[in-house]
Amino acid sequence: MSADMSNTALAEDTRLSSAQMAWRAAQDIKDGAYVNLGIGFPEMVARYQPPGRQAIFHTENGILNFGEAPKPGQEDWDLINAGKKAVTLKPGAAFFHHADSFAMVRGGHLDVAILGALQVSENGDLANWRVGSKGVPAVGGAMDLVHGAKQVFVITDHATKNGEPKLVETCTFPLTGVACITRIYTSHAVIDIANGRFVLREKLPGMSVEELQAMTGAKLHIEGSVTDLIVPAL
Amino acid sequence: MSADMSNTALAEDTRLSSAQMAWRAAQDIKDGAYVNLGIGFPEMVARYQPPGRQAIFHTENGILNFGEAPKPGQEDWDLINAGKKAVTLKPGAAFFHHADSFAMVRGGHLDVAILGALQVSENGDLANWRVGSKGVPAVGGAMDLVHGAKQVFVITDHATKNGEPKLVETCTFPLTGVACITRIYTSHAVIDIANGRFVLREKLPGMSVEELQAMTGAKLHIEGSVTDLIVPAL
Amino acid sequence: MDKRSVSAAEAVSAIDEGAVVMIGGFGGSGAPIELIHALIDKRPRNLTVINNNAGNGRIGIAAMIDAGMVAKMICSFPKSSDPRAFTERYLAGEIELELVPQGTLAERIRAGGAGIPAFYTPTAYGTELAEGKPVAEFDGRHYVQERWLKADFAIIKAEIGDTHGNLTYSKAARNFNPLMCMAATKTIVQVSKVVEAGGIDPEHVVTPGIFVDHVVEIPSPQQEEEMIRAGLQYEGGVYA
Amino acid sequence: MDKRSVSAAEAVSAIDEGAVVMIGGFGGSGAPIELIHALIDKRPRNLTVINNNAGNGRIGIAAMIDAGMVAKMICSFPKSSDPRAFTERYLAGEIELELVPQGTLAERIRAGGAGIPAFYTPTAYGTELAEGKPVAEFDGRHYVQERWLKADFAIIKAEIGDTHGNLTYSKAARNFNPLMCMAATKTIVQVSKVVEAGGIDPEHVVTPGIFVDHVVEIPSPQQEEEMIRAGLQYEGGVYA
Repeated sequence: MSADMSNTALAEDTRLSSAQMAWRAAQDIKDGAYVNLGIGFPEMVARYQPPGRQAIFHTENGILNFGEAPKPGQEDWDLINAGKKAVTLKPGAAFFHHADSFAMVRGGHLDVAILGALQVSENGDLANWRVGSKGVPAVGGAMDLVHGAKQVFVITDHATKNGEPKLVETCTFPLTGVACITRIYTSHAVIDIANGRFVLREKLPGMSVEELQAMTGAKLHIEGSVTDLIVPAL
Repeated sequence: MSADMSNTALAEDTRLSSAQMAWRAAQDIKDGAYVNLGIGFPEMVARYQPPGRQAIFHTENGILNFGEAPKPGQEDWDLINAGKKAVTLKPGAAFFHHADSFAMVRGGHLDVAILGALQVSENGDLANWRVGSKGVPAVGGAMDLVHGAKQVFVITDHATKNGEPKLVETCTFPLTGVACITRIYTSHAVIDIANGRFVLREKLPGMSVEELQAMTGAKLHIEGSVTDLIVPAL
Repeated sequence: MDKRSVSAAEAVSAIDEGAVVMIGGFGGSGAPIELIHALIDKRPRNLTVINNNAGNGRIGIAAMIDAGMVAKMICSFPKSSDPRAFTERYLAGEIELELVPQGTLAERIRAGGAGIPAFYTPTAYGTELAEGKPVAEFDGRHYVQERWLKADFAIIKAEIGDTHGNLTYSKAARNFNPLMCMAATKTIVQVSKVVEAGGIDPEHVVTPGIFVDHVVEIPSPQQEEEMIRAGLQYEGGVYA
Repeated sequence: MDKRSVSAAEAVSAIDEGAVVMIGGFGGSGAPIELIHALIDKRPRNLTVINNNAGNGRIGIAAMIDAGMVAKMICSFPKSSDPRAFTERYLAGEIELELVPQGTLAERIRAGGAGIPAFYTPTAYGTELAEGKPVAEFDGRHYVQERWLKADFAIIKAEIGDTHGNLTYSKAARNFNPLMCMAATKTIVQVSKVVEAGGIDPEHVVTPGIFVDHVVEIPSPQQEEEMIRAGLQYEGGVYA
């Protein structure tokens, strides 16, 4: 890849797919970790656990240790996840009611929650539930998860389809939570939030820090080395 | 019995036994009522349910629908009541943890709780957990019960062994709860608490209202008729 | 003691206009479809309905909304694969919405059942869903004060019930059902099977009978997800 | 995932001086005698112990007190058939007591586990046990604000445990145990039997494994009530 590509072209052509972002996030989940994956795109993380590691997945509607979707036609609609998709059970599963489920969340018993984002600010605020004040608002369990899990990560495109930054100084969309995000896996980088700053940890090898900064709505800080963000083809 | 006996003699000679007080209280418990009986003397109420009625008894340590004590030697020490005495189960029993147990109590799900008393005041304050500030204090579940059950009754001697009234204008012992008692079954009478007043409902036929008033530390009000308190020999 | 009702219609007969009604379920899982449809047949209006969602398709809660019975929804996620019933009335200003984060909704219902009038949670602090609510700091962190939720009635789906009202559930159909049983003045439960007292192991009871008033046996309950896939629509008495 | 410890001694090995320790049980029912005695053998001092009671006879928590390990008890009922261990030290001013109504104790522990820093309860309003606590009025009734209780460790007795830490209990030995599992940084459980993951029906799990860190199999646990009737006394390593 030539270094003189425009940022826009780079962002379109050289970026991680959703599966690749999920793969990268999955590498940071330890064996035996208790994990909640947000509805939709973060759910892909479960597929990419490294060999030898087995996280225990939690769903808000009252299951620990659920597994893959059943084959079509074999769905049990009393065995669903928070996205209302049919799932299966793994050995060692448990059922519980919603108050116990959110005791797990709010009480700090989950090791990791991984959510999608509309915007993340440099102090760790997350906006991911509502674009504006129109339409029907719906929040689900996101506001509980961001203040519950020991670590709350985001997986997101680095910028919107229109090129607007999603990593910003201050969120303009309604907040899901204040100062709750500690790590962001984007289509282009891995960024920690520490002391109210974005700290760049990994970036795609084909782009410069300056190119990444140009796509980002707040300053990217460097602490120590920035390593290459390398993921398999998926 | 002659009407010229002194009050003291009357109190000693003509009074309900503990079993008889428990019998009288049991007559007011409806079929299917959920009931918590305080440790000790109130536990006797369970024995005297009228034929055809079956209350469901609750114990703080997590059982609904327990029954009599097992035969000696057949105790299961994981099957005990709040007084740590061995009990048995009836069909339709359930086990639950302490938070659910006190959700039943505090959430107003019990129909009746029946407790002992050191003192009850005319506005329904109860003192039953501590005599003074000496010794080791212990409260158990009494403070929860008095603010939880739909109706909280007391069974008590009308006066102390020394003749001091237990039904008083204001409790002098530390309170268990404020304005929580609605009915008192004593050794001599049945008294309701309504609008901050003791209202006499039943009294032993052999004594006058004046004699009962002389044993009582606050004014006994009459609303409508006072009926005879008649119980079987037990 | 026998808490059995002879029919869904009898079980819901006391639910009248203006009632606050908790309805169990998370989407279609644990949704008491037969009790809801019996309530539609009776058609009390001006109800406040508490559920995680706000109906899907043209059955269950969505059909209640279609029938004009619901004045207010208290829920966390009023979206679904087919959210038209709620969306149209909400956007037309014909139905009120109280949006509550899911864990706060669960805890408010539990608090209602447990006699806890208010509690503090970190959830929603600093967001528009906490606007107007008291906040407090404990150990250096900020929390929002939330109030209990209670209802006049809860309509619930369980799996096995005994004549005392003890209940078990099927898998994740448990969800809000055990909490709602606790938080309503009258709790009405449909179960796939009623057994005599003693028919459920006391160790396996999920909802103790003290939280239940009426149990009605609906041997093969309908499943919302399958009904939606089949395109069913309930209009009171009949499926269109 | 395998949460098994090889022995009670290993399971409690991280509990050090000054720790706050929740101990399950209601009297002898659900009391983790073997874990308590393993802790006495290790003998960390200056502990804060949370339990409904404050020991009975000369075993279990009473033996911890006898061994001078307990600086403070948080409990609802520090009396028993033989309360000498606690009573003597309390009256001598050698042990601190925080007396908490039983339901408030249970709810404070649950709140600790559920991330609720404070809640309101009617219990103890107007009594000396509410002195110094904030009060508030909701819907015309007065309530006391109570704070959560958390611990560094919980030592728990259950019946069956699997390698993931899922637990069932025996009858009323459940009591405070499931709540304390939730409220401690590290939860250590003795069970009569350990099974592989999948060995407990997911419908019958009372404590999900997420609340449990270590499980140790004690096949025939001692029962406090029977030990007291037998006049046993534990002095660390041996029964006197």
